[in-house]
This record gives sequence, structure tokens and C-alpha cells, in this order.
Amino acid sequence: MAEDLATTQEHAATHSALQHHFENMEQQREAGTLGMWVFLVTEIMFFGGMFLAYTLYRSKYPEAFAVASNHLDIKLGGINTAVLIVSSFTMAMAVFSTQVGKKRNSIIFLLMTMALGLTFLGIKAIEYHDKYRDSLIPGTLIPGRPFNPSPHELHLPPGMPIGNVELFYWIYFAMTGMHALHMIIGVGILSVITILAVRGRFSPEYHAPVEISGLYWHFVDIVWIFLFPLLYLLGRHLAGHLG
Amino acid sequence: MQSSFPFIPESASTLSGDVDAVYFYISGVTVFFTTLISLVVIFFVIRYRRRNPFEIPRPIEGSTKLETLWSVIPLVIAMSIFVWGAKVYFAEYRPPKNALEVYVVGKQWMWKFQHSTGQREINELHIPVGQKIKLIMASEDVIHDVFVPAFRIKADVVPGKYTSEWFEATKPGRYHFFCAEYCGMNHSGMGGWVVVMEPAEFENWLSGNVSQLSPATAGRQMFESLGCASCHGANGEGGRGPALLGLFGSNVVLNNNQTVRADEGYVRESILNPQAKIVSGFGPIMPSFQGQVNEEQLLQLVAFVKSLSTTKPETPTTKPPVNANVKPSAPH
Amino acid sequence: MEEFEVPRPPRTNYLNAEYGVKSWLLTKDHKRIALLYLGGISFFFFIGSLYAMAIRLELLTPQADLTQSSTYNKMFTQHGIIMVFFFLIPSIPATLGNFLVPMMIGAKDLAFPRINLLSWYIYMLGGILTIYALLAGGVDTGWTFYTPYSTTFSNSYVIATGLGIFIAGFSSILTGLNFIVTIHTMRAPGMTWFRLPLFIWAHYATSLIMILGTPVIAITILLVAFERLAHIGIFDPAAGGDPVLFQHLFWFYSHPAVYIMVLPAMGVVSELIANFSRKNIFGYKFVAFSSLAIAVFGFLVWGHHMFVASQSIYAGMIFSILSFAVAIPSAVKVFNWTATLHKGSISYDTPMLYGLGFIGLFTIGGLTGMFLASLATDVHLSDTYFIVAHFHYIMVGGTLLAYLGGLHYWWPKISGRMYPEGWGRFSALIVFVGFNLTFSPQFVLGYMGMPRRYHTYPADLVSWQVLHVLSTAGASILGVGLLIPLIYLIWSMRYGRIAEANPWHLPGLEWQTASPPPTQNFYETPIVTSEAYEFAPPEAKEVVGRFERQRPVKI
Amino acid sequence: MAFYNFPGPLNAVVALTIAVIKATLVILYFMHVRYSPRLIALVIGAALFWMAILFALTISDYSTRAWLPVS
Repeated sequence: MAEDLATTQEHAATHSALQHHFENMEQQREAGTLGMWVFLVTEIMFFGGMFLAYTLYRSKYPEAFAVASNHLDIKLGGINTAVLIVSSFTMAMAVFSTQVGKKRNSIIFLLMTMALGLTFLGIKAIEYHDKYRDSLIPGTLIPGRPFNPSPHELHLPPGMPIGNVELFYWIYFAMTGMHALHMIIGVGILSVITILAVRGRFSPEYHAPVEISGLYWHFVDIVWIFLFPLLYLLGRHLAGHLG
Repeated sequence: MQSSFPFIPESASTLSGDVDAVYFYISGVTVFFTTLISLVVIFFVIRYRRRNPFEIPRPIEGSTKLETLWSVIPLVIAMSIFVWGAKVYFAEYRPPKNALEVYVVGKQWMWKFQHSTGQREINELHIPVGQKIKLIMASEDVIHDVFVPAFRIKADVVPGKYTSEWFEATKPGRYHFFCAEYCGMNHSGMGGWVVVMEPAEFENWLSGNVSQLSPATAGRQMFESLGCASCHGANGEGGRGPALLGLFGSNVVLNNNQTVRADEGYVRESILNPQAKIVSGFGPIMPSFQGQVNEEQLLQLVAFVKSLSTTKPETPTTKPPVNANVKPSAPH
Repeated sequence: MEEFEVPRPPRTNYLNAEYGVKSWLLTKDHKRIALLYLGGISFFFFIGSLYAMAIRLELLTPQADLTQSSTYNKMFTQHGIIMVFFFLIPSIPATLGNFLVPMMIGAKDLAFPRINLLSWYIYMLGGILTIYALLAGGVDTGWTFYTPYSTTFSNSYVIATGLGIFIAGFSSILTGLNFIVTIHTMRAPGMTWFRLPLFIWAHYATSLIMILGTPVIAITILLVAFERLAHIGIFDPAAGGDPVLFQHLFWFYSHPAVYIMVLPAMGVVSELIANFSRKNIFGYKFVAFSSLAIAVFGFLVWGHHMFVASQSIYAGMIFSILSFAVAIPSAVKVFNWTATLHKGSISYDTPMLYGLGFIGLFTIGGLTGMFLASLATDVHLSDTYFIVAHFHYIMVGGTLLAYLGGLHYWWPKISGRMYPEGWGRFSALIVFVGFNLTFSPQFVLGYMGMPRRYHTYPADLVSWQVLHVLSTAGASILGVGLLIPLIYLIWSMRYGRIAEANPWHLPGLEWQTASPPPTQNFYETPIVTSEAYEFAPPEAKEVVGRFERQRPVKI
Repeated sequence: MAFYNFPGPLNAVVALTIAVIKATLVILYFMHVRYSPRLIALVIGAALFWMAILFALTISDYSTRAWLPVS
């Protein structure tokens, strides 16, 4: 959507960025913002299905989920939470700078946001690699390296079906993977926005694309805000209890 | 089967009359409203047909009174159907006491039945008339469904757990049963006959049939060969693991202070996923038997645990004598 | 609105504004995109209908004489997938909705024209992937993709088909998003919410379902594809997963999807009934809000597909009572349409015949839904032909009839030509008769116990075969009834009588511009000063008698 | 912004409450919902409402499955 608005510069009207079928810039901005919000609703429902699966299986197999969850790196997850929240802040600052017409600041903040986003993805890649090393990638997602954890390393009590542990890891990879995909798309959108900003396309009169991309970025941040406690933190006390 | 051209299937269980009654009630409502709407529409269409290309009828805004009326009337009718339907459904799915239990395993594309006396059947189920029958059903692969139109019963057989349904046949005869949940290539061939017999005839059939070990006895052999006795005691009296004597049907307190009822599903889960529900006072030491026992063997283990229970009589009052060791003879 | 000037037949309209394949494939005009959709949807409907005919032929006899089981299973699966995901769901919204939503609210286009074009490409991409799966070997899971059959046991092209549906889902989401934003932000001056035609209300409600439900099926299908691909067991009982969870997620979308199909149809019928009896709709606000009520309640009832699926009986009761609640807004609509006819000036044009047919068939379809909402009867009826008959009454008797009615009604606006009225009425009659003959025997079959998705059935049940023969006979008649419009509509594009700007003499905004409309829809932005369906000028309200001769509607 | 990294056992309620608070702050201030038209709040409300439907009705099944009565 951001591109849709951002790249349509040809139509001349009151403002060079006004598309032919809108009456004025205000209407165009309103439509763009509402459109992004409605799109975010679909995203919420999209993740909602996975959150539901998570909730049901977490309550069905609390021990297995606790054991599996304990093997996630809470430090890296915590750092990533901080990284994303800071990136949300820089994004908000980029929007603000664009609105008040401080072009240089807005470019700097956009670049910082992208850098933080890439940092997040880098840390995520490290985490994924650790899981790969421990053969914790579920099923045969990676051909030739099926899910095959060492029970000792995971502190699996006897009798715990390995399938339930695998279920946790599948939910972990599905949710964080889908989240990471959204991050990658977000970085892509921001790079387009940054290029446009460098070219001076935005002004206090026309800044909707920055705003709209910002909404998307914040949403991706919010998803992680929930993923982190659910996947990394919940049920840690249970694991101690199991021994 | 029936004469000429029937519009409803044969009615042969204690439930079918109730279901038919609801069916006729809704049919009445449907026919009444369809006729009403159609007649009114046809009347209006003829009466108020356009007689003149330029006419403009007087606008009518609507009437809140009428709207309320035609919201409330359907609501009342709908709720009456709901209440009646729910009542019958509750009876349909409420497992009865003192039912003759039959274990059912569905697999692509056949049905295996085993009576508690040990007789096995494939795609055919013999049962006595006038006796409550409870089917305890498991699937070895995909979702199946046991549907007996004449009894108006249907329940999915879902892999990974037990489902059940019950009925009491009222008329001897042969009735079709079908798999009603699409299960792959030969889905339409996955059915057979329920043969309802007079009790004496049924007893005759039981004794004349090849009989294997009863599920409970087979379950006991499994129990011993899998080494369950080392923790649960040779006779299920308990040890490092909880006692099984009198377990079935009782309420079990777990180590998280929850209480669960020890039913078929609980026993099944405890064998396959022992960590899921740990009995209070015991450690998580039992290994999982996932993959080591198939659905039929699981059902036998469940039957064995059931047979250890004193709280629930395994044999219903009118149950025929157990003939575990009759001479093999030609199948029916 | 009666004082609109006669727009002169334009020299250029949206059809001839530009020429060449490229001008169509890269168009951002919602009207042209609607026609692109019309082409795609007609194609998929044709394919789906062929499967339907093959299924009906096979069921003429109890034995398997035309196809093998595996072929038959693929036929009904592909019939379902194509009809549901590639015909019914986009049918009215993506063609008529796309064409008319901006015109009816006085806008120049949808809010996001590029996204609109993108949605067509996504739809075609999904469709082509699905067609590829059919040609490569087909898929045999049933359109419901129940696990673990679809994830573990089926040996067919589940992943390719699933991806096709997944992709097509985005097209639906984008269409819904576009409609919602357009209706919120782009209404012409004076077009208040309660002046909107009911077609718009219906599309608004539909769009809500599209954006709230579709993402859930998207993630569900994606999980199924991954599960199949990588043997991961979120729905696989062997790994501790729960196959019933799939059914929850699937029906969370797929039940409301029924309302994606039928709500726009209700919108079309509201237009037809009001306009062809020259009356404002009886109880406008009730009809408008009943659309929203259906959209909301539609999300609360999915569990009624699972009464026998080992769902908790208490959840079953909750879902049952909520399902009955949906009956109320549907009933309100039917009663209001009927009341609208009262003291109207009812014409017998083809669109109205379809509209009236819809009322009857939807009434039957809706009322038979109560057999399935009621727990006791549903246990007996679920997964039988009763269900097949019920949902075909809603989807074919409802959606398809309304779609055809709407297509005839707006055909002069879309093509600038009139369809042949005599043939139109004739084929409407054939469709009505053929449809009823096809599907009413199936109600009886279902109660007799004939399970759905059966290739063969017991030969000892003579009445079953009789009913199947009747049904197949009806299907042949229905098939003919559907071929006739296909032929004459195509014929009329070239040889039909040139249509006036407002051939039906109606007050709706879409009729106040040329036929076919110019690219910008209106020569200047209309200003709305009257209510929807206001036929008589306000000052004449008092003097207009029932059948008195009045001055002609100005056009 | 609250950044936490508590070691050891954690109460689920605390963790989720903090997450909800953080998300709310991001929505209200970073995403300007506090200063946006009511329509936007309505859109968010609708999304949460429909999530609640999805969760509540599905869980109504799972949480009552064991209640099967025996006559």
C-alpha cells in the first residue's frame, strides 16, 4: 500500500502526489491510513490462528512446552525485544521528523530503524542456527536434518513424548518465522521509503507513505512483544518443578 | 427393504422416533413458511403488477411494529426447535449405564468390531434387540464415522482419541451402516450391516461364532508382556505406579490438584502420554507406549483396566453369559 | 435525484477509452477490472459445472460405471474447490461489486485501483495454480481438506491446490479492504450512510467477513501445506496434534464464507425487488443492519459443522443456539422483501424473475438450515445429501440466481446493450425448474441416509436410485438453462439493442450516467439530495396515488 | 519503555500484563491512535473482538470436552 501511494506521483492536481480519483489530499491520506489499519486487522487474524494453536497446545502439554521453552535463549530473545522497541521509537521519530519537515532527521531515523530491524534479524538468525545445531528444527523442514534432540540436553523426563516437544518447536518456528518474514518485508518497505525520502518526495503536506509504513512497522513490533513472553518466558517455573 | 417408495428411513431404535418427531416439527415449520412466503409473493406479484409504464406507487417507509413482530415470531419458533433438538441430542450422546460395550476400530477402508466376549467381526455387527449398545470407537488412520440411518445415530471416529455412541435397537433386522466422514479412495465402500437379533438368537450367534480371547483377557496378557506389572503390580494393586484396581470410573486427584474422571480417554492418554496427567503422589517415571501398541491393543488394555474396576459392573444385567472358550466353528 | 439531466451518449466510454490487450491487462479502472474478473469467474464456473455434470451422471446408477472411486473423489473435490473458492466467493463482489460500488456511492474509482488490479492477478495466479494441480493429477481431499487425511494420507496434489487457495485468499482480502476503505472515505457529497443502496451495505458486511475470516483460513492452509511437506504434526494425532483443531480453524472462515457468498446476493436482490417494484425498500434500516448482524453472527456459529465431530456437547449447544440466532436477520430480510412488493408497481423483467426466484429458494435454503442447526436432526443429517441440498439451495438457488439477476439488471450499464428479454425470461424459468428438480430430491435422499461424497450406493435401496435419477434429470435442465444466457449475453455484446443511459428508469446513482459509463464514471461528481430508492419526487409524495397516472419519470 | 529480562521463574500473568501494557503504549502513542479518529479505534476494537470470538468459542469446546455426563 505504501508503494501504491508513494509511487503515484504523475497525476497533477492540487498536489503532485494526489491521485486522480481522490478529491483532495486529506481524503487520500485518510484512505491510505484506514487501508493500512484494515490490512493490520487481517494480520492480527492471521497471527491469531497461530496464537490459538499455541494456547491450546500449551494448555494441553504444559510440561513438554515448558521443557522445550526452557531451551530457548532468553537473553537473545530479551535483547531482541529491546531492539525492536527501540526501532519502534526511531520509526515514530522518523514519522514525526517527516511531518515537521526535517528531512535530514527523518532519513537518519529511517536508517536507524532499518539497522535495528536488521540487527533483530541477525540475532534471530543466530538463534535459528543454534536450533539447527541442536537438531531442533521440527519435522523434515531441513532435508537431511530431522528433528532429533538429545534428551539429555533438553532435560526431557522419561516418558515425555518427543512429539509434544516437536510441536512446541514447530509453533515456535511457524510464529517467529512468520514474524521474521514480516520484518524482512518491513525492511524492504523502509528502504523504498528511505530512497523516496532522500529524493525529497515527502513534505509536511505529503507524508502519508511514511506514516503508513510506520504503522506496519509498529504492528510487527507488537507481534514480537507478545511472542517473546509466550514463547520464551511462560511456564519456566514448571520446568524446575519437573527437575 | 421397505415397501414401494419411502420418504423416511426405517425407524429401528429407541432414539429414531424422537429424532423423527423433531424432523417433522421443523418440516412443518419449513413447509408453512415456504408456502406462506410463496403465496404472498405470488399474490403481490399478480395483484400489483405494473399496469402502466409511468405509474409510481406511493412510498411506504416500513413499520417497527411489524419488524418486531417478524423478528420475535421466528425467534420463538427457532428457540423451541433448539430446546427440543438439544434435549434429544443430550440423550443421544449421554452414554448409558449398563450398556453392552462393543469396541470399534476403523481403518481405511474397513471396520473391525470386537464384542466384550471376544468375538470379532468385520464390516458387520451383530447385536441383540432391546439392549443398550455402546460403541467405543478408535481410528487407526484418518477420521471415519459410524452412521446407522435406521438408528438416527452418527459419530466421527477421530484418530488420537476415543469417541463413542450408543443405541438400543427396537426391531430385529438387517440395517445399513455407512462411513459418513470422507476418508479417502474407498470411502463409499466402507460400510456394512448391523444385524439386530432376538436375544436368544444373538446368544446362539455368540456361541456359534469363532471366539478369541475376550478383550480384557487379551489386555491382561499385554499388561504382562509390556512389563506394566512391575510398577502397577501383578494384579493392578499398585506399587511405584498408581493402583489400577477400582480405578476405572473413579475420580483421580492429580499432582496439580486437579481431579479427572478415569474414563476410556484417560486410560488411553496415560498409556500414550503418561506425563500429561500424573496422579498425585507419584513421580513422572512412566515411559510412553506411543508407537508400541496399536489401536486394537490399546482398546484391550483399556478393557483390562476396566475389568479391574469394582465400582462399575462390567456386565450389564441382561448380558448373555461369557463364552470365552467355546469351540471354534464356521463363521456365521 | 429525479432531476438528473440526460447524459448524452458519450463518444468515449470505459470500454473504448483505450484499445489493445495491454490497455486491459494494465487497467486501473474498476469497471474494466470487473470485466476481467467476469471473464475469469465465468471460466471457473464452466469448469466447475463440467465436474458437476460428471458427478450427476455417475450417480445415475448405484454402481461405479463411469469413473473409478479415485477419479470420482477428485471430481467432487475439484467441483467444490473451484465453485467455492474461484466462483462463489468472488462472484458477485469481484464483478458486480467491483463495477458498482464506486458508481453507487458516486466515486470515480475504488480507493486503491492498483491493489484492485493486483487482486485480479492474484486471483488468476491462484486459479492457474489450482488448475495446474488438477491437470497434474488432481486432489481428492474434499474441498474441506480435513486432517489428517489431507496432511498424511492423501496421495494427491494437496500442496499445490492449497497454495492456489491460499493465494486466491489474498485477492479476497484485498477486495474486501478496498471496499471498506472506499465506502468509508469516498462517498459523494450528500451520500450519507443511510442513503446508501442496500447493495453497498451488503458489500460492506461482506468485506468485513473477507478481512476478518480469510486470514485464518490462509494460515490454516499454510500449516496444512507445511505439515504435509515437512511431516510436522500440528494437526497430526500421532505427534500429539488435534485434527479437530483444524476443523475449528477451517470453519471459522468457511462458515462465514457462506455469508461472503450470500450477503452480496441479498444486496443484489434488495436492489432488484425495490427497483422493479418502484418502491423504496420496506424497513430500509432493518435490512441494512440485518446485513451487519449476519456478518457478525456468522462468525459465532461455525461449530454447527462439528456436532458429530467429537466436539464437546456443551460447545455444540452453544453453537446450536447461536446458529438459530442467525435465522432471525435472514428472516427479517425475506419478510421485508415480501413487504416491499406490497402495493408496488411490479414489472416482470428478467432480473425481477431471478429476484423473485431467489426469495423462494433462499427461503427454502434458509429454513432447511434449521434442520442442521438443530442438534438432534443434525446428527442424523450431517454429511448426507440433505446438507448437499441445503447448501446448494443457498449457493445456487441463492447466490447464482442473484448473480444472474444482477448481471441481467446491470448488463445495459456494463455492456451498453440490452440482452434479449424473451430469452432472458425463458432461461430464468428453465433455471428455476431445473434447479428445483436437481436439489429437492436430495433433501429426501439425505434423510433416507445417503451419505455425501459417495461414489456408489447400495443397490437394494431402489428409492435412492429413483431420487438420483430425478436429480440428474434436473441437473441437465439446469445446465441448459445456464447455457442459454451464456450464449445470448455474448451475442448481445455485439448485436443487442443499444441501451439507454437509464433503461429501467431508476433513481440509483449508477443510472445517472451514460451506458456504458465514461472512465471517470461521472462527468462531474454527483451531489446526493435524496434517499435511496426514492422514485417519486419529494414534493409529489403526497399526491402520488397507487395506480394513478403520473408524469413520467424523467430520464 | 519497559524492558525486562527477569531470570528465574516468572508469573505468566505478570509477563502477559507487561506485554499488554507495552502493546497498548505502542498503539496509543507510536501509532497515534490516541490522536486519530474514532474509526481507527473501532477498527482495532473489531480485530480484538473477532480474536476474542475465535478464542472463546474454540476454547468453549476444549474446556468442556471432559464434562461428558454419564446417566
